[in-house]
Amino acid sequence: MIITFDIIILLFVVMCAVAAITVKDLLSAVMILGAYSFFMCLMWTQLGAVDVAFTEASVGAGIGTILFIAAVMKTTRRTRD
Amino acid sequence: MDFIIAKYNYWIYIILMMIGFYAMIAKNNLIKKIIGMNIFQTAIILFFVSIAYKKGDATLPILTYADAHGAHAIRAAQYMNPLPHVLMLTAIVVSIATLGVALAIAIMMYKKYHTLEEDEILKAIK
Amino acid sequence: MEVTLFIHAADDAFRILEKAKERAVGLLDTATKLTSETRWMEEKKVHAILKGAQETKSGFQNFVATFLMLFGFWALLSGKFDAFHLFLGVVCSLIIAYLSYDLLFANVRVGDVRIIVQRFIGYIPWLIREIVMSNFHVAYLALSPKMPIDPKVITFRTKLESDISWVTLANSITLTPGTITMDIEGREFMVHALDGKVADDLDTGEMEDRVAHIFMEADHIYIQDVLDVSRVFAKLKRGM
Amino acid sequence: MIISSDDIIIKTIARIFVPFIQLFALYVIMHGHYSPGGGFQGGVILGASLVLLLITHGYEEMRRRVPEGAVILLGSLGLLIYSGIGLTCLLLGGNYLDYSQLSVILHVDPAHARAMGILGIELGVAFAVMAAVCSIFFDISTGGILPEDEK
Amino acid sequence: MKTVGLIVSMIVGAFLIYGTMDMPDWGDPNSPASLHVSPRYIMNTETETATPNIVTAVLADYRGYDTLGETVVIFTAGMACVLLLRRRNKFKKNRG
Amino acid sequence: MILEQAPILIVVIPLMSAIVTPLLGWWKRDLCYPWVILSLLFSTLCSVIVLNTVMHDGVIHYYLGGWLPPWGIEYVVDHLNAMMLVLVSGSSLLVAVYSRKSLETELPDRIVYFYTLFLLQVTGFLGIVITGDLFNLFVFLEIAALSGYALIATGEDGAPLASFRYLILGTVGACFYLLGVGYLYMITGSLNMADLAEILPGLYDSKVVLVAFSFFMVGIALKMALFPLHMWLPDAYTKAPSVASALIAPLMTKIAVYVMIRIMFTVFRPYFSIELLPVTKIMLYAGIMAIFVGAVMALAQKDFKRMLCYVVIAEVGYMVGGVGIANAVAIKGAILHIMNDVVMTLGLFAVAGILTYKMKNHEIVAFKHIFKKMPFTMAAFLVVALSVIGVPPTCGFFSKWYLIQGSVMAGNWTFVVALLFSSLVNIVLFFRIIETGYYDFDPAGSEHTHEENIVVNEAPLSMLIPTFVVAVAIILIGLYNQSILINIIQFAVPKL
Repeated sequence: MIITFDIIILLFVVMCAVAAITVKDLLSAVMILGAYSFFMCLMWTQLGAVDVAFTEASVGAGIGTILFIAAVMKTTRRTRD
Repeated sequence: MDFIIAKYNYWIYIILMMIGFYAMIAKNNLIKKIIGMNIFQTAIILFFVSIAYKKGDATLPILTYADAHGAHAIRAAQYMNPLPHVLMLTAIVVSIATLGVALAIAIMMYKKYHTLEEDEILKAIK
Repeated sequence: MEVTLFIHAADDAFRILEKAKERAVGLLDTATKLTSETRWMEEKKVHAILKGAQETKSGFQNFVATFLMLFGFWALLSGKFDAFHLFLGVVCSLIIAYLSYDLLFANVRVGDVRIIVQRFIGYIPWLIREIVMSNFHVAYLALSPKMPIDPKVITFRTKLESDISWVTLANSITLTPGTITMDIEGREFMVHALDGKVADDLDTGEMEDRVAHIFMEADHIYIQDVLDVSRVFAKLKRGM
Repeated sequence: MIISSDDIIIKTIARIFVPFIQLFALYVIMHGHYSPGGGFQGGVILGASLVLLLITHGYEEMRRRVPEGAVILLGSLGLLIYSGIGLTCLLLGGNYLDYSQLSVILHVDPAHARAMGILGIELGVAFAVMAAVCSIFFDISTGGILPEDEK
Repeated sequence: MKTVGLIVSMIVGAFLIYGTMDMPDWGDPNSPASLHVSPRYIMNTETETATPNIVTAVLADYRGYDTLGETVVIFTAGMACVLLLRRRNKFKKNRG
Repeated sequence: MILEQAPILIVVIPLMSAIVTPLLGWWKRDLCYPWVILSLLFSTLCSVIVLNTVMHDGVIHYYLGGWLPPWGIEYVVDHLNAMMLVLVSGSSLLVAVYSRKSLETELPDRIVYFYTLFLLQVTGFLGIVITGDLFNLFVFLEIAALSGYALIATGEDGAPLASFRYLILGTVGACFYLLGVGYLYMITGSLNMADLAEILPGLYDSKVVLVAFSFFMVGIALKMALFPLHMWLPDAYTKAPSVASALIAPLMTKIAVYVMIRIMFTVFRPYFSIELLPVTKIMLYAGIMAIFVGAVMALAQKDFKRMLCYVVIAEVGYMVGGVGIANAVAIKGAILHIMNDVVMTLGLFAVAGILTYKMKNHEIVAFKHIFKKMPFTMAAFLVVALSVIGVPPTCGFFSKWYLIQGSVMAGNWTFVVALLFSSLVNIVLFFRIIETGYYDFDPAGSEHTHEENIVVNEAPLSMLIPTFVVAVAIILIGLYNQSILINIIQFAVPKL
């Protein structure tokens, strides 16, 4: 039961990672990266690293995404790859 | 099969690391490179957290009330390994700091050359 | 037999009520005419009360209220009641209250908070009932083979006064299935509704009245009306 | 470029939630001993609350509350708290960051002196991290130049 | 660049997978990592630092110097952003 | 007390003064410069004290937080460490003295933050050098790297892109290093270098240890710009502001070499890194390639600073190749060359900074009549150049001598050829500058410039003095190299 949960989360993580680097719109890529961080944080809670998960939730999914969005808004959303 | 089941966390971390590494090297867009960097660092953190995990009756590395007040002896197998967690807290901070500096440099370049594509910037410099 | 009697009685009652209503309306009209000056004064007073809630209220009162609220929140979070942690809680709440005393109670009078919370709790069951009802309606719309949806955007002007009541109304509208608040500009609400029925439900203004009731905005006007009427009656009696 | 939002709903909700977010951040800092969390996470949440205020109410409001100079000052102050505690331990005769030496000042046993030392440095970390997060966000979202300075 | 990236990341991945073979099993409570240094943290945290959260105790006390370094890292990042981007007129008085 | 606490004070003084610098600059901007010098002076003093103690009493252990090693973080200062500490703090002190005028022309509005990051950079370097804990090393590596990226990105046109590439590759390097730490931790459960050295010999046949070692090596090779991984270096150091390149170029690569030596010979036993694996062979060939490529590329450059960058790459090849030969004499030469190279590269980039300051340009073509205009600067430059070429009284000769001696003893003639080739190329390189600057060689020159028109236009004293100190240091190290070898380096060479 727990193992299947793990595997599902890990699959989501990999999917998000692939999507984040292939999507051709930077804002979407950045949002997907936020989702990636969030799934990662779920994964770490599952592995018992609550402190790390808490930090990742506030840093990776929070501040990191905000910084990315600020940067994308400040620059441009378009990209060729 | 046993080989895969026993270590699937490590496999996934290797896949993630490869994705991030590929994006860092092969992508042309600066923000994409930074995204790859982030994925790469997160994958390493996943690796460390996987080291810390203990199967069995291990719980979070926070002492329960009974243990903290010496009700019974503490066994090491009872709690997760706290050291990798500590290291990874530091690594997360390092990753966010690197992210900040990288974005700042990217914005600097955008202000000057009005593009985020590496080859176009190279053309503009020459 | 009894039924006809009952219907007749009801008819009579209605007629009497109708007459009474006409009388009352007439009286009120006269009263309004008579006291138009007083009325204007009273309106100004009401406005002053509402504005006072926003501006002239003392910062210190706000500070204390924010502090108490935050300290309650701290106690809820912490769950440790030894002297050291309570002291920490007091210090932290003081700092935050000092930093943001003008944020939490920007538009609400501090003394009203208790009543507002009470009424808000009373509002929730009604909201839930409303949500469930419109859930069924939307489910019907979605499941019926013809899909009889008729999306439209309706705009209406609200009578609510403060931003917090606007937000409550907007969020209540959004929470109810079938309707979504798209924008608030000035006092114009732009709402997207799924079909005519939900739009009509919205137009009755019941939700708005209830929200106004929570934040005690209607109250002032209501009280003023009663006062007016009683004064008018007094004058009329003296005149008769 | 993130400008202040015109949406009344977001503004109001942010206004109401910011004090609670800040209190929660302080709670996380103070209770790092007993529950997950600590200076770093609390500092990030504190910084995030200020960032929330910034993106809903605009730079002017933000600068009125926390001027940019004060942000840098806070960052330095936080790190000074941290390294200052370390230096105090050193002056009291121990090694750098040996909090058990603080028991001389605090009049508690060494173990609790260490707990107090941990609390102190977490406060320092929180200040520094809050300041850094705010400062980085200021700079990245404006690109270093405020609209009114451009004129 | 794309093929180079693909090849390099494949090589690194293959090398890491090669390293995975000798790793202790995932979640093994008797792996070397959980037997050498960390048990002392788990057993002695309460008596030595009076802090039930072991991660906090290790972070701020046993390896407190790392945390100082970590804080300096983020301070460095803040200063770097200020150095690279900020061109604001500091002496203009804030309104309000 | 100062004596006992000196190891930590070396790092903490620049750290704390870096924290105070923005506050100080907020109050009065002119105070920053003396403040930086003062703190670096203290730091240098402490490191000299530490070196002295190490030379008399042997290795120093300092337990941070009072925790014993495998549990807490430990500072270990042995002879190699202590030498590096004095080098790093001393040369950064010189750069700090040198920095004032150059900064005022290049970055007039950002002096305060520049000095903050300058001090943080020095803190990072010192922290890397002094620590005895693998993860602590990573943290300080990141401090040094982040401040380095920022300092480089403030340079001229194109600097941000160079810095961004450096950031990407540097992060890859640091992450590989972190992965190596993770693998070692997983198999041993420890992070302390001495503790690891105790545990690891039993595990040398494990694949995990092999992977960890290779990731360490690749990560550090990225940081030190070893030949196939050197792409980021020339752009970054050419386009950085002259103060930043004078600080980073001499120190970053050498510190990476130091970390490499530390990992190869302290964390792992020489038995593992030399006999069990073909690492030293790979290193030797990478070093030889680096020397050839660096020399040839340096010949092709028209820009003075860029040429120096390729010289730096070639010099990295010297040290890595010296370690790769893996006998005592060659490693002695490599360690001596770390010392010499810090001083020489500092001298070269200091001269480059002065020329940039005066000429507003660092193309070689612009350096006409430079010997007449700046006689003292060019005198110092001559000394440094002679040392880079390897002329006897200067220090560059001796390290090359030991390297050649070592490779002859090992029977490796390719490395000898590479060293000699590089010396030859260096002669050509520096002669080209002397030719441009001294002889009035003007092929189109119908208009002969009158020598009276050329006025002596010497660099300001605050820049000249550090350059002269470097020149004197080069000669002194050359003259006293025997005593340095006997008193310090001899103990630093691992027992093979």
